[in-house]
Amino acid sequence: MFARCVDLAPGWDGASRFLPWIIALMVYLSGLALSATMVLEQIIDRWRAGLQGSITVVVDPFVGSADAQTDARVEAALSVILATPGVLSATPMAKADVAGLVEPWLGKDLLSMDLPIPRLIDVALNRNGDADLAGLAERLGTAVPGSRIEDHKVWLQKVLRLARTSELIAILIVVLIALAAAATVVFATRTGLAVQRDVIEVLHLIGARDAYIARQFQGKAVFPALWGGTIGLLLAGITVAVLWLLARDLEGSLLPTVRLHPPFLAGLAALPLAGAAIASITARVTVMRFLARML
Amino acid sequence: MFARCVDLAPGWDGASRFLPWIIALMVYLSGLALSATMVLEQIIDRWRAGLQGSITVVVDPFVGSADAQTDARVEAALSVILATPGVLSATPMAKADVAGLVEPWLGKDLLSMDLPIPRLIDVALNRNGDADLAGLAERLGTAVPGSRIEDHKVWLQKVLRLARTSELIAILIVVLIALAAAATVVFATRTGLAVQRDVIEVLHLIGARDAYIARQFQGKAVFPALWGGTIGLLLAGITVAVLWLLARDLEGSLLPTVRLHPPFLAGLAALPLAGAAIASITARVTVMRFLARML
Amino acid sequence: MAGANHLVRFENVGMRYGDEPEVLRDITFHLGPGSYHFLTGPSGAGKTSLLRLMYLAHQPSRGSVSIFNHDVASTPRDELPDLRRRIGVVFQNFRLLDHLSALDNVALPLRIAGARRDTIQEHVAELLTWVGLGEYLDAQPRTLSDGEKQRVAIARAVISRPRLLLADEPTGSVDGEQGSRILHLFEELNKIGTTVVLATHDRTIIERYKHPVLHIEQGTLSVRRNVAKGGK
Amino acid sequence: MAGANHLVRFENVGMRYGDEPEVLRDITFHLGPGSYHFLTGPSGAGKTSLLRLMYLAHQPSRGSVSIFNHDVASTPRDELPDLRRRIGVVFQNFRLLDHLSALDNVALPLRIAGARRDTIQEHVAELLTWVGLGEYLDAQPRTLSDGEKQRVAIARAVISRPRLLLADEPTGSVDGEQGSRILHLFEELNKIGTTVVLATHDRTIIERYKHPVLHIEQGTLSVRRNVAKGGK
Ligand SMILES: Nc1ncnc2c1ncn2[C@@H]1O[C@H](COP(=O)(O)OP(=O)(O)OP(=O)(O)O)[C@@H](O)[C@H]1O
Ligand SMILES: Nc1ncnc2c1ncn2[C@@H]1O[C@H](COP(=O)(O)OP(=O)(O)OP(=O)(O)O)[C@@H](O)[C@H]1O
Ligand SMILES: [Mg+2]
Ligand SMILES: [Mg+2]
Repeated sequence: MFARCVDLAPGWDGASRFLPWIIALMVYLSGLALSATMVLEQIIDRWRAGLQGSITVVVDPFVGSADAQTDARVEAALSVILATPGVLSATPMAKADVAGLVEPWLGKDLLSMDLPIPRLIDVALNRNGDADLAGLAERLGTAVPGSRIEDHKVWLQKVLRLARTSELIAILIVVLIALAAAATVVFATRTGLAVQRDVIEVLHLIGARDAYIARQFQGKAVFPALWGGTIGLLLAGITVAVLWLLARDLEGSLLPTVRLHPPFLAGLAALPLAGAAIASITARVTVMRFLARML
Repeated sequence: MFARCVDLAPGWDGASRFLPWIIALMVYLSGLALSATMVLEQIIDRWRAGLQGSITVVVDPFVGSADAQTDARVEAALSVILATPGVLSATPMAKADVAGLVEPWLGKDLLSMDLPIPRLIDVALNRNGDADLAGLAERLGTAVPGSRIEDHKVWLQKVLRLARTSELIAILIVVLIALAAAATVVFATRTGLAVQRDVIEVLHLIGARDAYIARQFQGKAVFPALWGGTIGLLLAGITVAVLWLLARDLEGSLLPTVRLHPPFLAGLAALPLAGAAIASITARVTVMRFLARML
Repeated sequence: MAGANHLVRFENVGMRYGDEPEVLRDITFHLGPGSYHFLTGPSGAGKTSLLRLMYLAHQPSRGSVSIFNHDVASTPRDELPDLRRRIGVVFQNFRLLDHLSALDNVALPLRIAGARRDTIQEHVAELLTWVGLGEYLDAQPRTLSDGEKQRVAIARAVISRPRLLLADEPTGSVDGEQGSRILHLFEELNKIGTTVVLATHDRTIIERYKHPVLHIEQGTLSVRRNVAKGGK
Repeated sequence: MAGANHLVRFENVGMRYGDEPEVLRDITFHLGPGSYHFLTGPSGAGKTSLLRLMYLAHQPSRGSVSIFNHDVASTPRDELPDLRRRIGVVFQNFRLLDHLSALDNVALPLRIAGARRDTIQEHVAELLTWVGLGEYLDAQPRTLSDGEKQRVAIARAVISRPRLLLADEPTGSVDGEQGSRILHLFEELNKIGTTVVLATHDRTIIERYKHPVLHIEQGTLSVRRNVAKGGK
């Protein structure tokens, strides 16, 4: 009957049995939020690639207008484009090149007739993909009527911005949840200890040293935090997997194949450890502070 | 010294002082998730409006081909389009109308030369905006080379689908958080009561009726749940407001002016009430169950 | 089964905690109204357990217990609180409610029975003053000495003038003079009709007051007339 | 200040709880090694409070307390545990750890002092058997009767052969025979050098053993030689 090893601190049962569940919940929510951030990050990366490089601005010739007039309008468009932040350079394409592009549609015969064909301007953008295309489109519309940006890139950029905002929000939420989780673990640990003040005091009066008592309670706090955290992480993993399958089913082309980057995995794995560390430190601080009030 | 009203149940101090904070946290997270769902819903609504109505399919004439050949290709495109789910009708535009559209670009002189001008097909979509445009584009590409859908609507639809998936995920998360919140409130309330079993038992032995005892503890559970919930809601409101301002700053045009619909507001306001109700019911059930085990 | 009008009647009662062996076996006795008994027996014999059966905190594992002519097993659950309100209990470990002041602790039985606030106030303060705690009306139990706690517990047990008073070692923590006052109070209550059962280890008490003794040993009960054997 | 080699020395000690008026005032006394004193006084006089000062649970509000020739106020905090390990305390309300078995409760002081497991095992079981709890080694405190709890508390206080034994009403919940055994144990410990202070209300104990009495009343302490006044 004496074989088992005796810990002096009570287990986390009764009032404090729910510490691991609280930690599980917090790790779960943090895991979800962290995953969301990671997915957003990768989507944004992929979309951004689509915006890198260049866009094309089209300047339509007016019917019956002279080449010179159109040239002037291309110049006007160029100055507007070059004044736009995020634009690296803008090169009007040679008429011959444009003709080559239009040929499949209009046919050689027509082209040779010296038709007024549209002028194209190749605009190189910086790598961030953050050039203000919407503003550019607007300014072009007023300054050079009959010019326009090739359409879908403007859209893509708007979407990208929204995704970026979402990512920012997701990161903020991760931070908020992390703070809330830390606060909850602190609360739950202290709550668990509140019931055990008498145990602490008796151990103290019997002659146990402060560090010894604190160690007992720390040990008892780490384990439930660890398994609570692990359960939370597993549940988060399952949830993310399910959501991901669902999302993939609904829409294949826009979502990139998400890769599990090692730093992200490390971050996730750290969640239960962080929970355990917070619980342990809280237990130590709480016990030590309580003891410090005694002789 | 006897003036104050005496409640028989202990206040939620000490071990259970943290019930309101847990509830605050849960209401906070639920509030965030609910708000996210609402914003997504409204964004989707707005984008969907852009997809309603019609799209235009362009069938380019091949150079030098006869009108009859082009007509055949238009017919082929029509059959592909009409076989697509979500398409209500497809009407080829009369050549004269197309000419009218192209006129500003090519000029009357050219048009009168009987050039092979592109044919346009007006496709009416159902109101949901869920027609499979990406699939259509693909099938058109193989069945009728040289035909295409006007570009940005396809994009818009992809984005819309992603937003829908996000909304689904957000709703799932709301449900998960709500469940977790309910579980936590139940846990926290039971934890609070665990410490007070002796009080319950003494009241019982002194001759208090079960319902009377339960009422005392219910009353004590409702109040902290209510104020915890209100604090959580306020914090959620502040967070959402800040995030919203941030998002608006970054990107004006894609986000609709979000309206606070009354049902949404009612849902938010119900969160603290739900927390209080759960706490109250849990307190009652816990006390009653504990009492039922006694003679 | 036999004659009516017993305040307490045990017939072949057995009692156990959980799955453990029986703590009490074949207990048969009855207490008439207005009687006064001591309850003795070595530590761990089952005195507290017997009292638990009497104040309806525990169900017998066999046999029948009747209190105030109500068979406990067959009384509907919602009638038990009424029986309990007619029983005053001094618990061995006091069982005061830590979050209530001494005054509110003592007022508890009156409040639960729905007494008027002003009568409560007056009676409670008076009784606490009588047991020597006039200065501690507003004290929290945790700031009281053990003897003071015990006196609060006694006041709570007698405040509602119970018909049956069960006291488990009620003078274990108080000094001799206070103990005498308390025992005197019990005598007075007994004279006006309260049935008293008082569990104690204190031989001087048993010898001073010549009440019959219920003695528990090895789980069985014997009733002894308490003839003076050299008491003071 | 005066002569060395006092186990306990109080000089003009005052004590209060929080901001309340002083419970003890101007307490001056000293206990030599191997002495045995009773501590008496009416309920609420401050017996437990005085013992709290001795077992280093509370700081005096004024005056100086020395234990084992260490002035408590000037002893570094990390040397106090060593002093405490040489003091055995029977708390008035037992203060057993509810999550540990009777055996583990008693083993606590040995374990904290780092004793070897097999010695612990043997000693503890032997002592518990001696106080009549051989069958309850693995029982949780909440399943014990009050008298049984008190005996566990006593076993815990004496297991490590303390130089100073402070017992607060150690026989309040046990029956006469057990009480005698316990008092006999204390006498034996005292004979081999343990200094004993025993707070009690029980006049028969004080009259049976002729040890000097520390009497507290109205917050002040007087030492009385306990001359036989008619004890058995
Ligand atoms: N924690 C506390 N806070 C405030 N006052 C206290 C506290 N503990 C005790 N007291 C007060 O101090 C006084 C002395 O208490 P103490 O427990 O020392 O008495 P005692 O002599 O041991 O009495 P008893 O014989 O009833 O055990 C009492 O009046 C009590 O109300
Ligand atoms: N809750 C419980 N669970 C299991 N066993 C219990 C419980 N309470 C008491 N016992 C056991 O029942 C027996 C009788 O206990 P009880 O408290 O009735 O004794 P008692 O006569 O009141 O003793 P004392 O004089 O020490 O108060 C004891 O051996 C005790 O260990
Ligand atoms: Mg008992
Ligand atoms: Mg005391």
